[in-house]
Amino acid sequence: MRLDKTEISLGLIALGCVLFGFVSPGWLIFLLTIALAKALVVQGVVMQMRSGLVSFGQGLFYCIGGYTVGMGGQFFGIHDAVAALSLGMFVAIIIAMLLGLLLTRYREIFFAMLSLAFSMILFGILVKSQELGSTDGFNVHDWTLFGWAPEAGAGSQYTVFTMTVVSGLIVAVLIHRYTKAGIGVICEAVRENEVRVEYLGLSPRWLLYGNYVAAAAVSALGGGLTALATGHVDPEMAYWTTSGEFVFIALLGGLGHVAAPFIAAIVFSFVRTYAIEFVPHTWQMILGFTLLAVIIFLPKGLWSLVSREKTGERA
Amino acid sequence: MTSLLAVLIDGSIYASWLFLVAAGLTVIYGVMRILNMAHGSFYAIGAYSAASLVGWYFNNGIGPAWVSYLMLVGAALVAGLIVGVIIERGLLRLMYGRDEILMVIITYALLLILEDGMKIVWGVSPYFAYQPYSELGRTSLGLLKVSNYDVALVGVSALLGLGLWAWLERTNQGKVLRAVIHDREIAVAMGVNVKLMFTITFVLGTTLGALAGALTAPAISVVPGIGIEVIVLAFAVVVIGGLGSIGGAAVGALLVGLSRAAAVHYAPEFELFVIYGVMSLVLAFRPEGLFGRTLARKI
Amino acid sequence: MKNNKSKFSKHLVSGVAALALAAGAAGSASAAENGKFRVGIVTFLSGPAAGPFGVPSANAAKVLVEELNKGNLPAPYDKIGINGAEIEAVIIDEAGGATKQVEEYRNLVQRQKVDAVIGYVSSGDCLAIAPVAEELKTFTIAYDCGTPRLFADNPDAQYMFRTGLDASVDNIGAVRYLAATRPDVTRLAGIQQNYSWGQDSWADFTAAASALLPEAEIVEEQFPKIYQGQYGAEISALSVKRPEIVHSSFWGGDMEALVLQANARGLLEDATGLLTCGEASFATYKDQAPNGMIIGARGPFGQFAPDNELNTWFKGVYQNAYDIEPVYPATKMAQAILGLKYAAENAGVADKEIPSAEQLSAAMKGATFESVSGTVEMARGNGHQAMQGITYGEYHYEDGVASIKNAVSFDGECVTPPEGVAAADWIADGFPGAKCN
Amino acid sequence: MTCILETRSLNKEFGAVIAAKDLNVQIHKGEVVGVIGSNGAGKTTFINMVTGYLKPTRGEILFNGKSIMGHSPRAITRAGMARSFQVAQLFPEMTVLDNLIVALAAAESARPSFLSPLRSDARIARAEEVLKEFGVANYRDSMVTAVPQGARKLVDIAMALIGNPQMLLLDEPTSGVSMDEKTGLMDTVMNAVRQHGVTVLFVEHDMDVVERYVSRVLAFYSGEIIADGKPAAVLADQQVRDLVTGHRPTIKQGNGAS
Repeated sequence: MRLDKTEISLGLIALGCVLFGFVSPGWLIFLLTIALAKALVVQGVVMQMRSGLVSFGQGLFYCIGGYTVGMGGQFFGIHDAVAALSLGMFVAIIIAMLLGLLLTRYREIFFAMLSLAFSMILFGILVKSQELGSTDGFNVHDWTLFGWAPEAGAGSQYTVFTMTVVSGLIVAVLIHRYTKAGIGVICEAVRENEVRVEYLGLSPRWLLYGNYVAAAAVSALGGGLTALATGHVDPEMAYWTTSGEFVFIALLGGLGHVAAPFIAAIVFSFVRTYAIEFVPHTWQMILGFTLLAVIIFLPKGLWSLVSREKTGERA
Repeated sequence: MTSLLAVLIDGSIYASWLFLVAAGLTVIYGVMRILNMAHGSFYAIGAYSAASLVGWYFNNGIGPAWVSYLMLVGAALVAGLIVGVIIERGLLRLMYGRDEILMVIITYALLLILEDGMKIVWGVSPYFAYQPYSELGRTSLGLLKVSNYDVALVGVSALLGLGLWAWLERTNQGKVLRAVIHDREIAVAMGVNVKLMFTITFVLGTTLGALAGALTAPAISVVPGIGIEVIVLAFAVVVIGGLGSIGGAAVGALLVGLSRAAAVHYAPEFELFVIYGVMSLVLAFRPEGLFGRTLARKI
Repeated sequence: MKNNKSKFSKHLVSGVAALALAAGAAGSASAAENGKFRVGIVTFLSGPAAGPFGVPSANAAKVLVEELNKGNLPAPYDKIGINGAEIEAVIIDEAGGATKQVEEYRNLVQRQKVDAVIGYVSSGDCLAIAPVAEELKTFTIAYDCGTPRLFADNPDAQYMFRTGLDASVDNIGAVRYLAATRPDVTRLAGIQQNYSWGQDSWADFTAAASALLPEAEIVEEQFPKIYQGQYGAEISALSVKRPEIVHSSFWGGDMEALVLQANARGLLEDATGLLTCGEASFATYKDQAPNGMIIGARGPFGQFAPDNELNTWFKGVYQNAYDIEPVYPATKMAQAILGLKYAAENAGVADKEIPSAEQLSAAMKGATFESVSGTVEMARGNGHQAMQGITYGEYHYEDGVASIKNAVSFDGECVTPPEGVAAADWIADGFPGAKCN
Repeated sequence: MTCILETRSLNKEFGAVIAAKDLNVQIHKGEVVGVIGSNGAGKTTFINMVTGYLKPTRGEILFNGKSIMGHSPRAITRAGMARSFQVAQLFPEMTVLDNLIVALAAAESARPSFLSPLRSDARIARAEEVLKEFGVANYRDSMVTAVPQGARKLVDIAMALIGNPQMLLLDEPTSGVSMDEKTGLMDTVMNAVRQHGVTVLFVEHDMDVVERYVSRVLAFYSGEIIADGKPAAVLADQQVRDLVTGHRPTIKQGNGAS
């Protein structure tokens, strides 16, 4: 397997992040862990945006990933983090394969609204489930990694951080390849001209279906990692405003590059954290103006700052 | 029997409220192709304006109670007009022609801004304007007691729906608007001032949203976040009815209103899912909503 | 796509490096070691819980910190600040969900370097924070959240304390109030918000009712969505079942809307309302709530707080500052701050010295301290959970003045399960060991 | 001659409007058939029905002897019938080369790969070859939105042809192209088509173009075929002259083609 330059840079940066974790304060590690885990969910949103669909319900898979990891440990005795994360992705794939059958019939606003509705249905089910703590959710703890239990506190925090960075790296490399592979490029083609894709003998619906399922798996991984990092899951993960946040970050980064969602998620976390600290009463307004500014001045997202001089560049 | 009657009454009251909330949303979408996420904030602004004005009126104990009903409507009209014009002229105008989905996100940003903006203007303490609500009294139907204000709201909502329909179908301006809905390019070619029509539509939409809030204000406690709760409901109603269709919004509101009332009386455990259930079911069989139009692409 | 690769990777590396640097710089910017006692205060500043809970609490914290720093409190709290050290409060918003709160909690502790955290109205936030408090070894007081799971799920908690009561106390107390004042009621109904709080409240209430009011039956229960605001159909469904008592754990705007609508439609004339959180809106009901409606304050707080010297003083400064009497969330915040002050000043450290989290925890565990609500015993949850009595009473409004009538108080031992017993089991077994007077 | 495409009593109604009435057409392998008719005569409706975009109200469509009624456009494309469009249907945010590579990859497999790169050397080479064949190699790396209309039409047709179909339907290949470009464009297209040995049916308004390239003409009028035969004969038909072509002075350039 040959690595191209982007993949090598991603690997180096991931290594840098892991090393940076040794010297960085705890709150920063946590912020980065959550930001990177959320960025994985955003990758799912971006994958669909490339194919022309905007999901206002990606929180569905974020929540499924988180709850599967939590329930795996709580009820089914699956304490190994990798096994639990894989199970989360598996469950997300199964659900996505079912929902995708219906959702891929829709485009634009209808897709957005229907994906939102499904996410809200999960929210409703979880709120009704008193065994799962209803709106309070439950805590996720006592997980291990290949039989090794990281010490509580800084040790486990650093372990989750490293796991998130490594997962982020693997997903980034895969998505980087995916976007250049047949399915990635043809999904973009579906966005640009669905009729033509149909007349080339391909089924836009099944392409979008495959893409939807793949995006669900990536988002569930992000949800699972978030659950491990915060040590808690609750139905809010499936609420529509959570999904709105993912769309926000996706736009902030832009579709230009596989690294964009990661950078956008980190920037978003910083903006929000400092907005909450300095203007605790009006931090949402700051976020709103940031979003407007991005749409008006950086319609291709933060990534266009990086790629500005590269005219004509396509991702 | 009583509960069947109750379902019908509660259902129509809730439906009329849903229609009030959804009408502005669907008008804006129909003409401008903007699914306005900030619609709930207009609702909240209307509620706050009305509640603070009516609250002030009664706290100072001046004048008869009927004036307060005019104040409700007046507050909504003024608030909707001001906010609508500012947002349409100041922000949306710069964005026309962008992707439909991007417009959704722009209005999402607007929602974040307006929610905090309201907090700056009105604070977080509750506002009340209950006098117009209690003033009208209630009617007893056996065990069931119905608030006259709620019943009046059904009438207001029906009148408003008819008015909107008449305006669209019977006036010249309505015809022009329908031309814009039908085919924007041809409308422009025919010399329609689309920009002006957009301003009128948007302001109409925000005013309808504010009016919904103002008319609801007497029955609730006006607190931060009431707008957020309304958006998803209004979206569902509009999507069920078919985006951009006034009649669709009315039917969607009735459908959701009656099924929710039925759930509350007969199967409370499903109440939480009713609205999304109805929406998924309708869309599964009619992807464009009940009254939506399928636009085949010309190739 | 072609010769941009090398440039691109440079950009990527430099971008991330710049970000990391910025983050590092930001991290080192705060770290206050200025001899002040830094307290993180977390409560709702936005969203629907801000008006009824968050803002009164934040206001109470502000005025109390100000007065503490001037040394204006009556004894035993007349020492300046906390243990002589000036208090610096960092107030942040609780809105945004548990994941965000965990992040903000870590920021408070690790970046802002607070010495203690007081906060959390939402049970979900409390449950998410508890293990993190243990992990970061930070003295933390939950001042309002009501979930009984807080210490049930975290039995080994060292650093987490709660100075408010849990929700089962509210509902056991509510049933005891009914049994004491209306022992003949037979038709009970309930309307709860459809989330943990409402579900748990209703479960405790119905269980306690079947033990203490054996003649009563549940004729209707409704669970509307939280923040729904319109209860037309629910009020009809309740009305047609002709209940005598309508129990609700609603709070804030939902509760006020319910009272408005149910009153206008006659439900609250035909049935008596019982609102476990009713006191929080004491000042806003005016004539919109019927006389005789039963309200609670989730403990001896707000209108139900006793007339001791501390409370009289607190009501005075609060009213001076905000022109309104403190409601129960304000009292509870004051109680948490006083608890922290008590722990710090009894931790056995020198004057002006800031005790460690371990010292604070040791001093707080099982402590008995004086508060605006009377004497607080940290007598449950292994010494981490406060035990106090609870009071219910009837709302009355005459000639423009609201008041409480027929208030009945129950001792802590009467409404609180013994140590280590879950509320549900205690109720099911018929309240063994309850001491009521 | 074997029959490649056959329609039997094909009807299409849009409400009260009859867009196709009892169309019975047989196209044989290797033919180049021109379809003429005024606007609204039902030419594009015919193509849209045959390629699965519109569902006929009644009738039968056979491709290589098998019914393709109710098949989706992609199934019909995979069966070997490709088409081009009145307005070129391209991927506007891609280069000309990428447009062709996508078309090529689509032709190779209905299941695109998840991880191996789309732009393989083999595909690039093949796409470049086709670009050369169509004379648009100089636009290789331009965004399709930046190339002239004529070149866009050529790319559109090249995308249809790169999958080696048995039959090609061209919907007004010269519409939107300036008069002096038309002949060059059609020469390029017909050369490529001949090399691939593809059966062609095309809709065209320009009678000069029709006469020059087709072996047979179908004349449509209000949903019906009013004439079918050699170009010279059809164009000379009085009914066709009255209803379709109008009264042209004389035939200018020789007598039809191929």
